[in-house]
Amino acid sequence: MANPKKERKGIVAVFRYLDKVSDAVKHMHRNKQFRDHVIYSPTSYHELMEHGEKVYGFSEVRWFTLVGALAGIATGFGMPIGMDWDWPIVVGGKMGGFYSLPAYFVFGFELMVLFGALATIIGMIIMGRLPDPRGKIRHNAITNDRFVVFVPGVGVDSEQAHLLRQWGADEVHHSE
Amino acid sequence: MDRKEEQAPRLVTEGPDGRGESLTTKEMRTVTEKGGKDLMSDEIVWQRSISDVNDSILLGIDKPSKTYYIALAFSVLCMAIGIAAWVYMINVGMGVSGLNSPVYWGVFITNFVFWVGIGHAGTLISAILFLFRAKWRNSINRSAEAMTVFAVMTAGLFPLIHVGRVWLAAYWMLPLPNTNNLWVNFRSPLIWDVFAISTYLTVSLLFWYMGLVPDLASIRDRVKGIRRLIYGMMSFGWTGTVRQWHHYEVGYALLAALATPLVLSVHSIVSWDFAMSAQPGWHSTIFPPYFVAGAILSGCAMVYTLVVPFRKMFQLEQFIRKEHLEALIKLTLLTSTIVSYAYSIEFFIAWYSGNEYEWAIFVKRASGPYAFYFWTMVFCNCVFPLAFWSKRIRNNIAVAFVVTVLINVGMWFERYNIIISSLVEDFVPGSWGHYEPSLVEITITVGSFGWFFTWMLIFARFFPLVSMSELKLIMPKPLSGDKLKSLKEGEAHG
Amino acid sequence: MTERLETNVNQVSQSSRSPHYMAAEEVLPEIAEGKDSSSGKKEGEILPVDRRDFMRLFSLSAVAGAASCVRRPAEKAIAYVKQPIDQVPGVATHYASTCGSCPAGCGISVKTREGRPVKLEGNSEHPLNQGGLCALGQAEIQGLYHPERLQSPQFRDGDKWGDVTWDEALAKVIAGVKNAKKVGIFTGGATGHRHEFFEEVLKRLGSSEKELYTWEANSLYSSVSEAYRLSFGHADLPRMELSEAAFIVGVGTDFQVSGLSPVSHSKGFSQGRSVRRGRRNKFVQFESNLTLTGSTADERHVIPAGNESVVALLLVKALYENPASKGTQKFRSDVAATLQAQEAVLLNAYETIGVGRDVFDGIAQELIEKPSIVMAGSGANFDQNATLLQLAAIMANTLSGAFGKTIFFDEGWAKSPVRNGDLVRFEEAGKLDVLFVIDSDPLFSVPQSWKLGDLFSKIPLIVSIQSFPVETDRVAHVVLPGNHNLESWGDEQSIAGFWSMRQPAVRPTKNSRQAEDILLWVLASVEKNLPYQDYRAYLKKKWHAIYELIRPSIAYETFFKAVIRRGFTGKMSIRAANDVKDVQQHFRTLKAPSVGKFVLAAPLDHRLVEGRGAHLPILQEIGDALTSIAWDTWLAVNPHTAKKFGWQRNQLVSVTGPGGSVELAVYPLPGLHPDTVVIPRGNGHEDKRSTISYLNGVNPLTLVEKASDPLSGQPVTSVFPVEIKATGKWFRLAAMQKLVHDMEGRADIIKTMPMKEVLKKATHKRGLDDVPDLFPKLDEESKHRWGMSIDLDRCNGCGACMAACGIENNVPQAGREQILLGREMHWIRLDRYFRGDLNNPQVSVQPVMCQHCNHAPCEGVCPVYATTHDPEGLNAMTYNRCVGTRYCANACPYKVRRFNWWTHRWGEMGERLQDRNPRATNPDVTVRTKGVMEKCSFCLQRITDAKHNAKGQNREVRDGEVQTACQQTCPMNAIVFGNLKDPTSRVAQLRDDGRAYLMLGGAPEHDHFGLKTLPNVSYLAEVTLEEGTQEEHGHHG
Amino acid sequence: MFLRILVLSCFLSSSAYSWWGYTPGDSVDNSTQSLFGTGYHPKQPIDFNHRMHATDRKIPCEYCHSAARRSKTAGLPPLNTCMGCHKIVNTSAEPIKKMKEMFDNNEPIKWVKVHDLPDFVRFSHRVHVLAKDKDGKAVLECQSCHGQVQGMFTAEQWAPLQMGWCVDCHNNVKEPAKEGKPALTTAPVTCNTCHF
Repeated sequence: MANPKKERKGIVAVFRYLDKVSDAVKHMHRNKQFRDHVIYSPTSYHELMEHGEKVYGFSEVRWFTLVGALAGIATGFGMPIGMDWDWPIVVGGKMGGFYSLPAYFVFGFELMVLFGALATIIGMIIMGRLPDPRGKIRHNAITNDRFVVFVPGVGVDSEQAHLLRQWGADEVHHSE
Repeated sequence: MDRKEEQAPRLVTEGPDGRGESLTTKEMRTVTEKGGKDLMSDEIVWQRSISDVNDSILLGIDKPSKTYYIALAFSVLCMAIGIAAWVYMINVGMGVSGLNSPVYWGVFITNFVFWVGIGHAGTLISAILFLFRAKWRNSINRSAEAMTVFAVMTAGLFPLIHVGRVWLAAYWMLPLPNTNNLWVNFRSPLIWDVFAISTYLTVSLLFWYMGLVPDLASIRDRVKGIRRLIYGMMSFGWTGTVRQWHHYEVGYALLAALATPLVLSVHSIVSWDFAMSAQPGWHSTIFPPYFVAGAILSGCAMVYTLVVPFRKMFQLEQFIRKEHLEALIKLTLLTSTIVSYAYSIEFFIAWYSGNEYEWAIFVKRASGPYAFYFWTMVFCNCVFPLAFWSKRIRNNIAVAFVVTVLINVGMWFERYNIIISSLVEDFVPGSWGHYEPSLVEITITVGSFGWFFTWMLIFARFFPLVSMSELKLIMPKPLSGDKLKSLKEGEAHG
Repeated sequence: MTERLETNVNQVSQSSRSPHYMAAEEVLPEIAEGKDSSSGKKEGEILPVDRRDFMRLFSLSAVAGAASCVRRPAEKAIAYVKQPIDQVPGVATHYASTCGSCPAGCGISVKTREGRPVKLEGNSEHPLNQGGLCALGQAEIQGLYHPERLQSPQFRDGDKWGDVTWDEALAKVIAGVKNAKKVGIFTGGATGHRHEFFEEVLKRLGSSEKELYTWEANSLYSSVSEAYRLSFGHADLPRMELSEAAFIVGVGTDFQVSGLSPVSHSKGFSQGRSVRRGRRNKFVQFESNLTLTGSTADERHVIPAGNESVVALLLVKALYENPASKGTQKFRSDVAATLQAQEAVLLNAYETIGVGRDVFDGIAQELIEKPSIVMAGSGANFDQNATLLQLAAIMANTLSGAFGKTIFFDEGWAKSPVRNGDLVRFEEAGKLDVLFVIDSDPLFSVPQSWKLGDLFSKIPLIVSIQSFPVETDRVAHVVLPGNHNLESWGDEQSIAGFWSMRQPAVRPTKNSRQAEDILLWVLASVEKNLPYQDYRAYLKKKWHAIYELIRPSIAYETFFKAVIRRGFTGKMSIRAANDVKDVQQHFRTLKAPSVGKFVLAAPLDHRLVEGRGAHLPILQEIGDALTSIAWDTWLAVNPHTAKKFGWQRNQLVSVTGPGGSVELAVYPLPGLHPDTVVIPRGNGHEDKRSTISYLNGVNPLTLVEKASDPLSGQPVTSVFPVEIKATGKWFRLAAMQKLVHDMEGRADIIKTMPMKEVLKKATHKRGLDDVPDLFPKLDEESKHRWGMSIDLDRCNGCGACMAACGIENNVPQAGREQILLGREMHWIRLDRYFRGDLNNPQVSVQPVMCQHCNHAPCEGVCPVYATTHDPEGLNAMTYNRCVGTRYCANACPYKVRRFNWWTHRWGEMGERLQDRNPRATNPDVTVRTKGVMEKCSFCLQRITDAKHNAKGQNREVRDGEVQTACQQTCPMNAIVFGNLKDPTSRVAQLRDDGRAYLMLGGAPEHDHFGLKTLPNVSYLAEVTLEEGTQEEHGHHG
Repeated sequence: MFLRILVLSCFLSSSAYSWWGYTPGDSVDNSTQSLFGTGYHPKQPIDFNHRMHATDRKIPCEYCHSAARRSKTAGLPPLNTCMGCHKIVNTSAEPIKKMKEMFDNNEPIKWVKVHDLPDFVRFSHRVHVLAKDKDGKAVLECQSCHGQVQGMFTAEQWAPLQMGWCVDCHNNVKEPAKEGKPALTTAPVTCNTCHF
């Protein structure tokens, strides 16, 4: 696992082609010389996502969503029922609470979605290690059209760099 | 162009294959098939590669056209007049509207329902079509989502404009602790609305913003100085690691899954505002699906209406392609037929129920003093869209644009028709009345369009109108020459 | 009534112990002493301690932006310096008095809070009106606080008016009087000591008592009393006991709303309509226009205008020819001679009026068989034959034997408020030097063709003393602000021997004085040592005679105070009966009905009368029940006629009569004779000083040429030919109700029931509240469930309930412009529906207020709990919680909720000045600001008050203890309110009545329950008398 | 990070607190009132010493506020009530001289209202004074709502007089549960008890 905080020096390999970088990623995964390397991509290509699945496994964001949604359901039903219990008021010939449960499904549902969505975002931020102001390598083209592999702790003349060039990196240079 | 070159330094100046290389249709199909992806339209011939995406799409951000400023100035003017009218109404009283007894709801609620409905297409396109893997939505989902957010913002204003004492509404309509020990009435459809609309707005906003994060990072990487800092903060320091993408993808899919039922729920709840009161013409179980279908119809039409000029204004023709627009038109046609069915079944239910009050309302809708609105609605929503069965018209952007505008008009009148004609002549003949919107109401309505377009234009000025990271996914993958060759060979052999 | 009239002193002294009616002088000695009101008025003595007149949410709206720092201004609490002994701040004090809006003289109870009148109610113990009060009476409170009452005496100089002091004004008047040889007084009708006092003043001023001229625009007083003078020798009015009559025939009458004594006649009529007690009168009406009275008729015959006397004669003929008819031989031969003389007129009459001979014979038979009465005449037929119509009615009543059964002329007869022929006498009188015009507006209410203005202009000094500026002021030289009725002393003798006392309930609110006191002041300059200082002293002296008459066992002082406290006393006068005289000769003047294309009937408006109520916004606003038009004047025409000539509603036409022409808008009204057109009187004022009535509608009197009824001398104001031309212009009449002619097949809004079924079905098989319901009943724990029952068989649409409700609940008047937009604010509205033939429809008027549904559709939809249900069945509206989503109003199927589109500020109403003086508001009801929903609360303040009273006395609330404002005032007793949980209460019994139904409640007998809103307001179906069933069920009393 | 969370939570809780305390139109302008309405102690035209009258001289509350038992309002004593004693008692004191002068001029005292409910609240002293429990004992003392006025100098607002405060009490006035029946609230808490 990469920990950019610890190690921000290393080499950067820039790839232009998706097939090359996905091959390289596969190679790196098998090669024990590559540890803590980080792969950057302009978008979520399937090929790289397969790799991500392998490395990061099951995304915990789902748990955040579940917990948020359940909390939303609890709040959605609990709030109106609690307030009915606090001060029961008759409207339209009906007391609140039990008789009005169908109406409270609206709140259960809405707050499930709301809390679930908020929790998902929080989950994504936490699990994606965002915000990540110090860990980023300054390669503006990542967000444009280039794939980048960052290997910490090695130089441009290292074997890793050599391998990366061999796997199709257009360019390999120091990260700073 | 020089400036852009400066701002977008390229790490790799040139590669073995020059950029902009295009693939033939056949090649494209092969590529997509091999990649396990599918395109809805097989007609698309991409003239651009992913390397062009950022440059082309962010052109508007770098250098908006003159048309843009004229449009913005006009929108702001409309908005200002609308706000002035609202302030006047708050000061003087609701009497300046045309509302009266028995027509207690009028243009404001019409606008509310209209704008909420507009929002629906955005969520449908971005969430439901995402889950259905309809990849064509990637080119228009950003504008549709932005439309959703701003439409819901606009819609959210109208209940406030509508209430008699807006200065208290915000205070008492929220379930907050207070010295009165009294809460809100959770059994009121209006409180459901408060929850539905605020949830919808929040979730749409989150969904929209989540999609924006990688694109904001793209802009950050193109600009300098304070803008870079701002965009950097707004993008949460997105770097594009596979780890981020991994969780992002899961989160995005979950959000889409959460937003999907909202498409159905929000307008159902809005329809309950009507269906839950015992008013003839309102009190009908068909209302939720009917409203949802209507919302999607108006939303799709509005997306089309918006995307066509924006596409032109920001020169996005290469990315928001005819094929995408045609897909949108097909969706419009589908929902139009659903709406037509709803109209007719509504009449059938009214007749079949044997309820004299209900049936009287429907007869009056079609033949009474408000028949004009009814027939406008029928022609705009049911008859004109029938033209879309013709592929030529579907692909004729000008004609299709006119029809979508008409659908918007028709959908506005649908709500007007539902609200007004049911209220004007309901149960007790002694209480019947009439309604005409006042100048203030019309001004505020115009102002709401100004408000909406102001937001839309401001958004287009600072944010990409097309989801760049998602667009890249549906464009030809950046494959090396070797790979392409092998793919071509593979096809030849296969 | 006889028992009720015997108000002996025991009762008076008993009631003196009851705290209800208080003598004003005990509380406010200043009134008793007749002190000058313009000085020494100290705030602390009359200002309330806890005045809560405004919701101070004003401040909220003003600083809406900075909502977080909204604070109320600190309030001051002002204590009395010397608290009157029985005045408790926060508790209302009631004063018994007498209404002065018309000469009928109904007893009123003035509710005052902290010294200011806030509401008038009919005095429930008063035998005349028995608690009822008409809209005009209810509106008196607005007249009291009217901002346009004169603030000081004025001199006129050409068209300019200049304020002067009282001293200057009186000096001028005294100077004029001193030099005058002939002083006259021109005044309105009155039955008490007023005219006697004026005569005495005139005599003492050196003039003659003949120079008193009385004038009442309601000519019925003159024509009836003249007819009775001709027949019996006394110029009095008969006392009609309608409660005793099982069969009533009306010939162009409008006795329920604009007759001799509308409220007492309505009360009597409604008592005779008690279906529950098995007695329901039958009412047959002949009329050319559609009156509210006619709308309650069981059988209505439409006749051409001006034929009322012919109809009456035909009735006389039918009666005469019936062998069972009564009358002395001489009388019968006189009748025969009269009929003989009029044979030419009667020959083709059946065809002319369109009613067959058999109808008359049938009516005659019933008139003879049953206790019956023939009532005749109203404003719609004040023509040359007006007195002849009454003469014929007397004949009919004699032939049917009504005298002594339903009509009383020798035992407690009614007093005429006017002297007949005074107008003609005034015209013929020689030159007057000084004329006092007191509480009368002859320049407006006498047709302009009489050119009274010219007559007046010859008089060197005209002093006008009016409680409100009138048109006549424009010829006056000195205008003096007179006291309002509620600030005055006075009395009325509506029934001979029966006296009703008027006392001031408040000191003059403006710089005004009582007319009688002004005259005394003037007199003091001529004559030293006047026997009385003021009018009160005069009355006290005069009342000695009444004291002598009654001979109570108490001292006079005690008696006088007791009368003031109770409001009335007396002993019915009895005199020897006279035989009916031969009146045949008078019929020589019978004029054949006018012939013309259209004949105009100009009836008195039931709210504004001839115009005396036109300056009161609440009267303008409640509108006419049949057309629902407020504020405007309309030309009512038969819908078929309108169609024939291509006139549409709101189309402006010019109407040209012999005296002039007016332009006004058409309203097609079913039930009119095709050749009769109707313009109601009351509007058309041109006095700018009254912004409410200024240029509001038109006055039909401008169309009439100068003519008078030769017998009574009253001017002809109705029935004359007119020409109508469309102008091509349009004018939107401010009608509150769409022109809905029928119910469009809706069966559960208005229900009718044939008499046969009513008698068969005493109670429901299934109670109204026995509606299948999944939810448990919620109100089991509470002691009360408030409910109301409204009898549609009784309601005639007079609008008194609307006026009472508006005054009680601080309901604002929205003004004509807002009514055009559909924004009237009435908490109770009158829905009017026609059924059947447009030429002669059945009319239903349905009062609709909040139905207080147990399953209220409005409550559930409010997001902020601003409207909720209370365990006593009330639908509670919390104004301060309301944010104004208006969802409740949409959800309400009855559409009874009203929204405050504006802050209806005091003094603002469209372009007109509105009387909403904060002092005139009911301090127990919150005043609503803009953005707030409001609706009928079942007079919750009264319920709360009664409950608190009961709690203080450790008892339960009694049935009838809580009366809503509408119920209290209803002259027709159509509304009953009470506790539905008490099975013995009247309202609970009426809810079980066979006629009871719930509005929009479906047909429970067919297991169809409509909206299932379960209202606490139930209606009693209208009763229809079907052919063949009348005989069995007509009368059981 | 901790600091940030602290600042944020402080901000949130303070805004929640003021939101809770604020009800539109609930507090009086230019007052010494706290956020929750208590402690309002305006300057009065005459420094009336409640402690001296009620505690030292043992004058019962209802001697002066005599309408409390009969009316919605408790009523302020008219000047002639004051003068009943002060014609003789302590006539030389400054406030009493002032009062005498006002009495002679027929001029009322304009007290500043201390217990000032908004105008849309219809409170009745009568029912509260008359409220009795099962044994016929009065449920409420004047002090229950007005505080220990007999210990005050000029009157000061003791209770918040906000709706929640009213409702709390009304909800707690209960008949004990009987067999098969739940405890009954005897003081009404429906909206139209106070608002109409």
